[in-house]
This record gives sequence, structure tokens and C-alpha cells, in this order.
Amino acid sequence: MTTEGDSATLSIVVNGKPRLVGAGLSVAGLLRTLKVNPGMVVVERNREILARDALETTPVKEGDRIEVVHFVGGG
Amino acid sequence: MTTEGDSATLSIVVNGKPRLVGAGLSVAGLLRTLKVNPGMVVVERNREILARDALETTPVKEGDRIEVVHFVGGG
Amino acid sequence: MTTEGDSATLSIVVNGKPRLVGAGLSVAGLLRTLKVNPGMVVVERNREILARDALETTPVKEGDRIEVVHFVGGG
Amino acid sequence: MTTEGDSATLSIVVNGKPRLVGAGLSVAGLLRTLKVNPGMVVVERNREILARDALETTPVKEGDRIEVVHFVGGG
Amino acid sequence: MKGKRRPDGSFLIAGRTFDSRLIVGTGKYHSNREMTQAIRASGAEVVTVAVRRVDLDRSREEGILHYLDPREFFLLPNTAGCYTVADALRYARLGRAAGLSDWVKLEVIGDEHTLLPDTTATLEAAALLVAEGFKVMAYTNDDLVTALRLEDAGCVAVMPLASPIGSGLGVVNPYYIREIKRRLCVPVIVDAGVGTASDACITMEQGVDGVLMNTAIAAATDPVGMATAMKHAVRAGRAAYLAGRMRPREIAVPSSPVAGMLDGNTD
Amino acid sequence: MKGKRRPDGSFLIAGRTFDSRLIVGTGKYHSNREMTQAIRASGAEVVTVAVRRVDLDRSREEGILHYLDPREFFLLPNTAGCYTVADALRYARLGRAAGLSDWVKLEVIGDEHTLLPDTTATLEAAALLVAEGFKVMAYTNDDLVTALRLEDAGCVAVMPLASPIGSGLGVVNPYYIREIKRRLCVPVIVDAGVGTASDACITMEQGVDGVLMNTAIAAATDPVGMATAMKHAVRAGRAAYLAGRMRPREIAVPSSPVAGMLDGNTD
Amino acid sequence: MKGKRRPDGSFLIAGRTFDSRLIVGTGKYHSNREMTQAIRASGAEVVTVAVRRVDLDRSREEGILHYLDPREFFLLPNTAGCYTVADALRYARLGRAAGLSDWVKLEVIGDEHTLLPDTTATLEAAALLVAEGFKVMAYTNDDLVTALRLEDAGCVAVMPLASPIGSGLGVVNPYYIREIKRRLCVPVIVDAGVGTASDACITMEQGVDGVLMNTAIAAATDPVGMATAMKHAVRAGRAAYLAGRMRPREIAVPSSPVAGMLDGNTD
Amino acid sequence: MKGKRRPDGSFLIAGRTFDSRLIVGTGKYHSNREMTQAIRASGAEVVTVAVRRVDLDRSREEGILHYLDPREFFLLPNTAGCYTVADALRYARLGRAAGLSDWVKLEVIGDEHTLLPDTTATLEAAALLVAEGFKVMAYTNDDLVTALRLEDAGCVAVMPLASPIGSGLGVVNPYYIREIKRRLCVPVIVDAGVGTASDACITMEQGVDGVLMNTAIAAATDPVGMATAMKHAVRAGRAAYLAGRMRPREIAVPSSPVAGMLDGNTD
Repeated sequence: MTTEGDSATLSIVVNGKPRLVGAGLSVAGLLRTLKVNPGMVVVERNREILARDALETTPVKEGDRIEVVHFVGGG
Repeated sequence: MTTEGDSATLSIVVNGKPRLVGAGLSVAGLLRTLKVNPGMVVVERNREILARDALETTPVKEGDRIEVVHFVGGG
Repeated sequence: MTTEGDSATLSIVVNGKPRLVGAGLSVAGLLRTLKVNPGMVVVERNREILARDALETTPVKEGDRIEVVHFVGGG
Repeated sequence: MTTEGDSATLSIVVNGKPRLVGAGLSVAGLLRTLKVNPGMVVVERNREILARDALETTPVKEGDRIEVVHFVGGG
Repeated sequence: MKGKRRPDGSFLIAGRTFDSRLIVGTGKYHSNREMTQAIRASGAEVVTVAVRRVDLDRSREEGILHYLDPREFFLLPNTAGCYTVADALRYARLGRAAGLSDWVKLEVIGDEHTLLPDTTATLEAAALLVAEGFKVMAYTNDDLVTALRLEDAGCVAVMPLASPIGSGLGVVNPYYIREIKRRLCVPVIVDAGVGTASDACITMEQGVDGVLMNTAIAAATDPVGMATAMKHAVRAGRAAYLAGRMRPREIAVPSSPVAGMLDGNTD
Repeated sequence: MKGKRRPDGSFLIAGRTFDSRLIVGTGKYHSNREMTQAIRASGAEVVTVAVRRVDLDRSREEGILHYLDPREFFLLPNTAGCYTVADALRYARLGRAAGLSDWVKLEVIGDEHTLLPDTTATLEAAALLVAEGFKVMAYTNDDLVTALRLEDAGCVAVMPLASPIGSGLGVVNPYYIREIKRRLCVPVIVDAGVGTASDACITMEQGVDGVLMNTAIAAATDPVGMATAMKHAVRAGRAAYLAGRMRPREIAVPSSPVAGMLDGNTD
Repeated sequence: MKGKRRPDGSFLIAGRTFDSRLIVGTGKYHSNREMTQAIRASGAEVVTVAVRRVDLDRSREEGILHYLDPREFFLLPNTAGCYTVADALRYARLGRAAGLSDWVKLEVIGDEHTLLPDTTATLEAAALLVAEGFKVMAYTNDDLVTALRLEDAGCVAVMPLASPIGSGLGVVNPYYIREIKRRLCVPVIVDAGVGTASDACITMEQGVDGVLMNTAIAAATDPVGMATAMKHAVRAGRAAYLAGRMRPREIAVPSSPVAGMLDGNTD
Repeated sequence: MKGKRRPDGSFLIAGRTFDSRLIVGTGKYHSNREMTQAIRASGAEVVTVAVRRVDLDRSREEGILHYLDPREFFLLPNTAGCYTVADALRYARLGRAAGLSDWVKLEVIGDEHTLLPDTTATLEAAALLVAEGFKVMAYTNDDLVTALRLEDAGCVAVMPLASPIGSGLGVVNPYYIREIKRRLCVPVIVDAGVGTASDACITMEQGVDGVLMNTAIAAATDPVGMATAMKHAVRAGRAAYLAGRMRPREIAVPSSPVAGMLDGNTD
């Protein structure tokens, strides 16, 4: 049913692009989905930086704006 | 009496130096005493600039800090 | 006859280009032929500069190398 | 006798200064007198450079102008 | 529209037309007589003056107005010597109270050794003075970002330095001066650092609208002669800028034709 | 006695007085009309010309004398394009045969890429031309020793380059130019390399007697405008040299008095 | 006590000792391999990195940590690309959250064409970051007053530019750089503008503590070769500064003795 | 084939391989001990020496060979102090008679104030010495035409000055130095004028094969420190030349990526 479908899928924005993800996912789980190694990145959720040890326990919620950043070449 | 003596002499500061002047003097009168042409200067009294046409009507009061400035060479 | 033909035509070089001119021509006459004002140029004949007043009296001879120069823009 | 005295002393110039030296001296001998190591210098006699192996066999003669040079600091 | 260049070579600041692009200071001369002679020789229309106390101990104190007729020159009071916003406002207001105009050359100094501006304080003072109706010409460093903000603050001219006041080092950074001119709409007047005529000429060749100097003239051996030099140098630099210089190149190019050489040149 | 500076600002070469210290070439203009306008705008009295063949194929070949009146300008023939002593003598004699004067601007080029002089050949040609009665103004590099020898050879003026002909790089080595001026008695005219007005101004600030240019004016976007710029620049540089510039220093010095500030300045 | 120079040539920033005075950026290389080779050739210990989004569309996105081992190099995150205080704080915090250190190279840009800093915003951001415990190394322009304020704000190093980022124009204003070094107590690292080895050498000769560059190496034809050049140039400039250069003079002085010449030299 | 650059960084003069591109003089040191320390620190292989009279009045006169082992250094005798062809030949022959080599650094001075060469005499002396079997390295000015003639005369290296001997003014005219290098086939060694490390670096960046200096090291406050600086500076300049510098440009270009910035940056 649609309600079930709705509850099972979250609409979020990751690095500026809308994505649909399954409900109940942690941020760490999201990173795994994205094939990103959590040890090499920093994650900001709704303008709050998440400590690395909070990634497993922080749920992804509807409407979250998530930024996954890392170091690149720069001067 | 001392009060009369007091009232007859005011202690002011003009361009950073203490001066004693007679009571009842206007700022214009003070300038005359100082041999300063009012048309060539600007007068500040207690941090307020006096308009030139107010010089005659503005009395000098005890404790006044008066600055008499003009234009000099500068870059 | 060939001798007459020879005597009637001289082969000279003017400003680097071969020219055939009639025999008996003076340098001044050559300049007139070339439509050059003698007062505005200097003439060198076989590496000798000709004075202006010698132009009328100097004959053009077979094989002469003549340079006609003037002032042009230069730095 | 004066002739013997004359023959026993030569007047020469070494490095710009007049010197009297005993007759019969070789250039090498002169250098020894001057406490100069022949291996470290070059000798010019009357504007001719002396090869090092000629120093012993070249006699000093009356009026010789001798230059003894070596390397010094320079840019 | 930038609108500062006009057909006859004059230029506008705050709607007022000036013919000379040279603005001169009046400080440091040996005598007032020398000063007026030099200023006349320079051809300047705008001259800067400072606001200072009358010296009441001197029997016949004479301000500069005894020597410079405000009908002959446009006197521009400065706030030289001020290190704070409050002081700059105070001196600006005193200058305006003299009744000549509501123009001010704003200086807020940030360091007494270099006399470099305090740009933060200059921006703040500029905004406040503009709000009080002043026409503010702001002395500043050669930083483009500050210059843009001073324009935004309403200054009628922005006056970056060529090098420190009184140094005579000339235009140390022509790139920055050129970039400031390129990006601003209000007139750009280079203020401070010119040491000799070629410095003034180079300054104007960057395309700026004018140049302000004092020490280069006053501290020359012959101030009047140097003032004449500066008049010509400013004209020269402006004319060269407008005429469009040749491209420099590392290869030589003959000035005389290569064609038309004679035969038989020696080999 | 060097005797070249005269009270009225004019200067002498070979006993002849000139008022303008700017000498200009006549090459590379788009049209003869533009050339004459630019030269008039420059205020130059001496103008250089080259000797070249008349183009006999053109119906109405016109030499430069159609455009420059020898009564208005002093025409100085050059030996541009010559690479040997013999050629330089040949061109110099042809130039003199035009009957205007016995002056010549001697050039003997040593390298066609840089147009740098062959100084050995220039010295030789100078001596021969002087012996033939020429007044020789010799183009040379910025080498003092060569300049001294050219003076010894009897040249009436020595003309070191500022930078290669047509390069517009300006005065690359002011030390050498200054030293040449210091050490020679005959006039020193800097010839070649000026690119824009400030280059001319800097040249004159070295104390030299004059400056000769061609490309900087002819190759400007607006030659007439640049000629005007150069006129002012040469005057500016000369006046600044005579006026004695301030000493540059790395420390700032205020233009406005430090005394006479008001009480209670904000701390 | 300035306390930054130590007997063994190393220097301190915020109590941490560094042996190399060359800091390099990691941007603009053709490949990560070339980057690591060049950085190793440069001898740099501190390398700057930027904080950017992971590109989630690329199958195997690799951050720079795959190529630069934080145990080999001290990685210094920057806030490049930030135009506001808020953005600079955000990027600084993200950089710190990576867990390497609490150092940041602060940049707040004020103009996108010149990449010149917004000094007002930089000062504000510096104060806020210092309050959050960051070790702030602040990119700034060559303005002394701003540099002094950045020191007052608690920055551990002040980093004036030599010329605009990526321009390669070298040290346009050595006076200002030298004055900033003279007046500050914290280390001064010149950041941006170096174009080739001599620029780095000149920079260090001003007495500054170090120099930061990126484009000069990465955009050279041979980045690894240029990195080697820069390593030597920084050492050369530092050593020359410490050794105390001879005074330049316009008079020649022989290197070989004038005494001891032979008699009879040709006249 | 120019054939002077070799894979391992060494270079050839007259068929002899050298590893260091720095040649140093031995004059003007406070002590021989300081001299040898400085020369070792510089890494130079070739060192110049002058020929002078032994001082016979000093009890233990010691020539420079007591301090410099010819097996450690290649000693290059000069003809410093000579003003004529005859003198230069005399000193060259005396130097060769010492038996170390048939190399000579030829100097024929034309002016005692500037120590600039007499190029005409230098050319003549060079040809005569070459005919006598000398390997002539000729000191000359920065004139391309003279340099080309010296190469034609058979010199094994041409040594233009950067600026006058002992002046420390650095490379006043890099264009000429660069052009000389471009046009000659024999090695070009810049001789004289370097004042500090960056001058040496700039010199080498012009592409020349080496640089010779004396005063810059000997007259530094700390000659040994400056010698070290020069060693690095020459390497830096050479490496930068080979690596190919970035193009300078007046527009800034970011070093960090503009892509990958976060959303919601403050407006």
C-alpha cells in the first residue's frame, strides 16, 4: 500500500542531489550504500557535523540534507 | 566675597592649555582676546562645533574645553 | 647595322633593374625619362655621387650602374 | 780592486726594486737568497718567462729586470 | 556608464568638473611663498589642507587661507593624523565647518610607522560621513576588495596609495592600481608614494583618473621646478594612456625600411 | 666645461641650438599625413630620415621632402640598414649630397635579429666620417667604453640605446645610461627602446640631453596623441632632473603636521 | 622574544617544529602520482588540502589521503573557496573533524577575479576560530595593519600573499612583506604568487619564515623538477638572508688585488 | 649541436666536464681560512686566481697554492687588472707558466671606474691567445655582437657580466643575457654583478651554463653561509630553467577546486 511504501522510503539530499533511501537506515548504513569508507570522510547532517562514532547510531530521517566530504588537492 | 571673585574669573582650557578668563565673555570675545579672526577659524566647545553666527551669543563657561582650529598645510 | 643599333641603345642598370636607354642621354635626361625631379634626389653613378649641377653634363654610358635615391621615412 | 768588486756585485731590479746581488748567481740561486720556493712561482727575466728547469742554468746578469710572480686571490 | 572621461579632457568628481588631474598637498614647504609658487606651477585646481589648532602663542598666526584663495583653488580638508573613526569624524566636521565645501579627504591611519590606513575603520568612517552628507574621497591601501567596499559605501572617489606616504617609492604594485581602476566606477585618484615625474607618469598610464602628491614636490631641491615637471608628467601619462602604447617585445624591429637598399652592399 | 645646458633650457649639438630635446623618426607611419601631424604634435625640431632608392615603378613617387619642409624641421639622415663601414660611408655621403647639411646619424648594425650595433665598425666609420667633415651622431649600445671612444673619435653626440630598436622595453639599464652621461662631454641622446611616455620621462631623468624615438609614436594606437604625450614626458623628465628629486626611503613620513592635533583624541 | 629561529635551522609554528620552510599545495596536478613525486621532491613537511564533497557518482572515489600519508606529511586543511565568515567556519570545522589536527589555513575570499582576501571577514573568522581552539594560519593581503590585527586575533601564523593566487608574478611588493615580518612576532609565511625559483628565493631573502606555493610547481612543465628547484631556492634564500648580503653599489670594485702588478705595463 | 647539457647535469667547457655550475673567485676574503671554507661550502670546482708579484719583503710569503690544492680545485688564472692587449698576453702567459693548465680567464679592462671591458682589445687578445693554444674564457659586457665575435675568435666560453664587477646589482639586463645564450654555441658563464642568492638564481633561470662570482660571497657578513646559499641558488635556478616555469598572468587562478563546494553557502 502507498502508506507502507511511503514509510519504507525516505527522500533525502546527499551532496546536493535528491536520493530515495530505505527507512531505518543509519548514516553509516547510508555510507555503505554509497560505497564510501567512513574512515576517510566527514559527514555533515543538516549543518551539524557527525562524530565518526555517531555514524552507526544516527538514523537517516526524511528530508535530511547530508554532506559527505573529504580532502582533495588544494592550495 | 569669594563668590564674586569666583564669578569674575573662569578657568577654561583653550587648545590644550589652561587659561583664566573674565566671566561674561562670549566665545567671540574670547577670540578677540586671543587676537584670532573668527572668520578664519572653526571653534569647538566641549566637543560641539559652534556655528560662526553663534560665536557672539555663546557664553564661555567655567571648565569649557575650547578648540580653535584652522587650515594649515597638509597632504 | 649592328654597330648603329648598338650605338643607339645602351644597356644600363638603374636602381638594380636592367634598362635599355637611347644613346647620347645625359643623366639629367635619364631622370626626365624616369619622371624624377632632379632636385629631390641624389644620383650615384658607378659608385660615384654626381653633384646636382653635373647631371646635365654627365652622359649615360653603356653598363652604367645608376642609383637614384631620396629621403624616406626612417628612425 | 774595483774591477773585482764590480765583477763581484750585480745591480738588478727584482719586482720593481733595485737590488745588489753577488756575481755568478743563477736565477734559482737568487730565489734561494730571496727565500722563495721555485716550485711555487713563475719568473720572468727581461720580459721572457723562464721555464722552471732553466732556473738553475740561467745566470743573473747586470741590469736584469726580474719579476717573481705567483697566484693570489682574485676574481 | 563610467562617465568620467569627457571630450575636453576634464573629469568629474561628484558632479564637479576638474581640468587638472593633479591634486597637490600643501604640507612641508619651506615657506608659504614657495608653496603658492609651486602649486601655481603644478596647475592643480584641488589642493589638500589639514585641520590643526591655531597656535595662540604666536603673535600673528596665519592659517593657510592667507596664502591660498579659495576662489582660485578648491581646498580639500583632510583628516590626516587620525587613527580612529571618532577622530576622523571630528576632523571632517571641523573642516566642513570652515564653510568651503562638504568634501573631505578621509584618512584613518592604522600604523604610525608606515602611515598605512586602517581599512576597517576607514570603511566605517566613510559610511558615517556619507550619511552626514559629506563627499568623501577615501585614502586607502592598494587592496581591490577594500576599494570596492569604499565605492559601495558611497565615496565619491577612492584613493589608493602608490607606496607609503612620503616614501617616494613610486607605484610599487601597478597591477593592483590597474585592477582597482578597472573595477570601480567612481574616480580613482592615486594618493601618496610618488617620488619623481616618471612615477606620476607611470601612475597615470595605469588609466587612473588623477594623482595626489605632496612630498615629491615639497621635498624636491627645487619645488617649483618639480611642480612644473609633475604638471607635464601627469599630462604625459594621461595622453599616453589614451593614445594606447605599442606592445613591448623582445625582438628588435627596424624603424627604417628594409626595402630600397642599394645594390652592391659590402658582403 | 660641459656647456650644453643653457639658461633658457635649450641645448647645443655641434654649436647648433635646439629647443626641443625630443628627436623623432619618420618611419612606420600609416600615412604621411599622420606622420606630419604626429611630428608637429611632438614639438620635435630634429627628425631623422633614411636614404633609399626612389621607386621608379610608381607613377608619382614622392620622397619625404614633399611632407617635411627642411625649413621647418632639421632633417637628419641616418645610415639605417648598414652592416659595414663601407655601406655606412656610402649612405652617409648620399645623405649629405642631398644638400641639407653635413650631419649624419650613424648606424652600423652588427646583428639583424637585435639590430644591436657593431661597435668596432661604428668606431671606424665614425672616425672616417669625422675626417670627411661630417657631424656624426653615433647610435651605439649602452657600453661606456665604446661611448668614450666615440667621443674621442670626434662624434658631436653619442646615442646609446635604451633597449633594442622597436622593442619598446624602455630603459633597461639606467645605471649605464647615467654613467655614460656623467663621463662624456658631448651631448648624450638616448636612441631606441622607448615604448611609452614614462620611458621617455625616465630616460630624461637620468640627465641625458635628449631622446630619439620612432616606433613608440608611430606604432601607438593614436600616434598624434602619443606624440603629445612624449612632448610632455620629455619636458617632465628634464624638469624633474633639474629640480632634484626627493630621496626615496622605505619609511613613511607624514605630509600633514603632527603638531597641533586636538586634545582628547580617542585612544 | 621572537623565538622562531633555532640553531638547527628549524622553525616553530604554534610550538611545533618544522625543518622545511617550504609548504606546498596539492591542487592542479595532472595525476596523484605526479603530485606525490613533486611533493617528495620539494622536501615539504606541511601540505595543504581542500575540503570538498566526495564525488558519489564515481565508482571508486579516492580522496587525497590515499596518496598522502598523514604520518609522512602534516596535512593542513584550507578554507579555499569560502567568501563569508560562516562558510569559512563550516569548512574549517569539517576539516578538523577529519581528526588529523586542529590546524586550519584560513582563506576568506573577497573577490572572485583576483582571489584577494576579504580582510574584514578574515579577521572576524580568525577570532572565532581561535576561540574554538583552532590553530589558525591566515591567508591575507600584504597590508601590515591587517597582518598586525591577525596576530592580535591569535593566529599562529600570518600568510601575506606575494601576488595573486596562481598568478606567478612573484613578490610584487617586497617592502610590505619585509615590514610585515619586521613587525610581527608570529611566523610570517608568504602564501601565493610565487612563479619560479627566484621568486621563492627573493621571498625568503626578505626574512620571512616560510613560503607556501602550489601553482608554481603544479603548472610547471616538469613539476617534479620545479619542486626540486623550489627546495633549493628556499634554502638559498634563507641562507642568504642569514648570511647578510653585500651592499649593492653603483661603482665597480675589483675582485683581484690592484697591488702587485708588474712593472712596465703598457701605457 | 650545442652539446653542453648532459644527462647527469654536468656540463662541458672545452671538452672538460664540470659538475658545479658555480665558479668562484678567491679575492677579498678576510683570511685564507675563510676563503677555503667558503669555497668548499660553495661546491665550486673551478676557482679563479690572479697573477701578482711575490711580496719579497714579507718573511713567509704564501701564495694561494698553499691554501687551494690544484688536485681539489681547477685553478683558472685571470688577467684582472690588464688594460691593454700586451698586458693581458703577458699575464696569461705567466699564469700558464705555472704549469697547471693552458686555460685563462681573459679580462681587458677599458675603464677603471666601471671596470667595464675594452671589447675591441678583448677581441684582439682573445684571437692571439687562442692562436697560442690557450683555452680562453672571455669576460665581456652584455653585448651580443661582441659575444658572437668572441665565439668566432675561438673562445671556449663567453662570460658576459650581469652588472659591474663588485657592484652586486644583479642581472640588470636579462634580455641581453638570454639572447647571448640563445645565439652562442659555446658555454655562456655570467661573470660579475651577482649580489645575493636570488641574483644567482635569476641568472641561471636565463638558461646560461654557469655563473662566476667573488664579491657576493667574500663581502657577505658570513661568507661561508653565503657560499652555501649560492650553491643552492645556482642549483635552484638551473633546475627551474630546465623544469619550465609557469606562465605569469595578471589574473588569479584558484589552486583548490571550484567544484565540490557544499550546498547552502551563505549568500
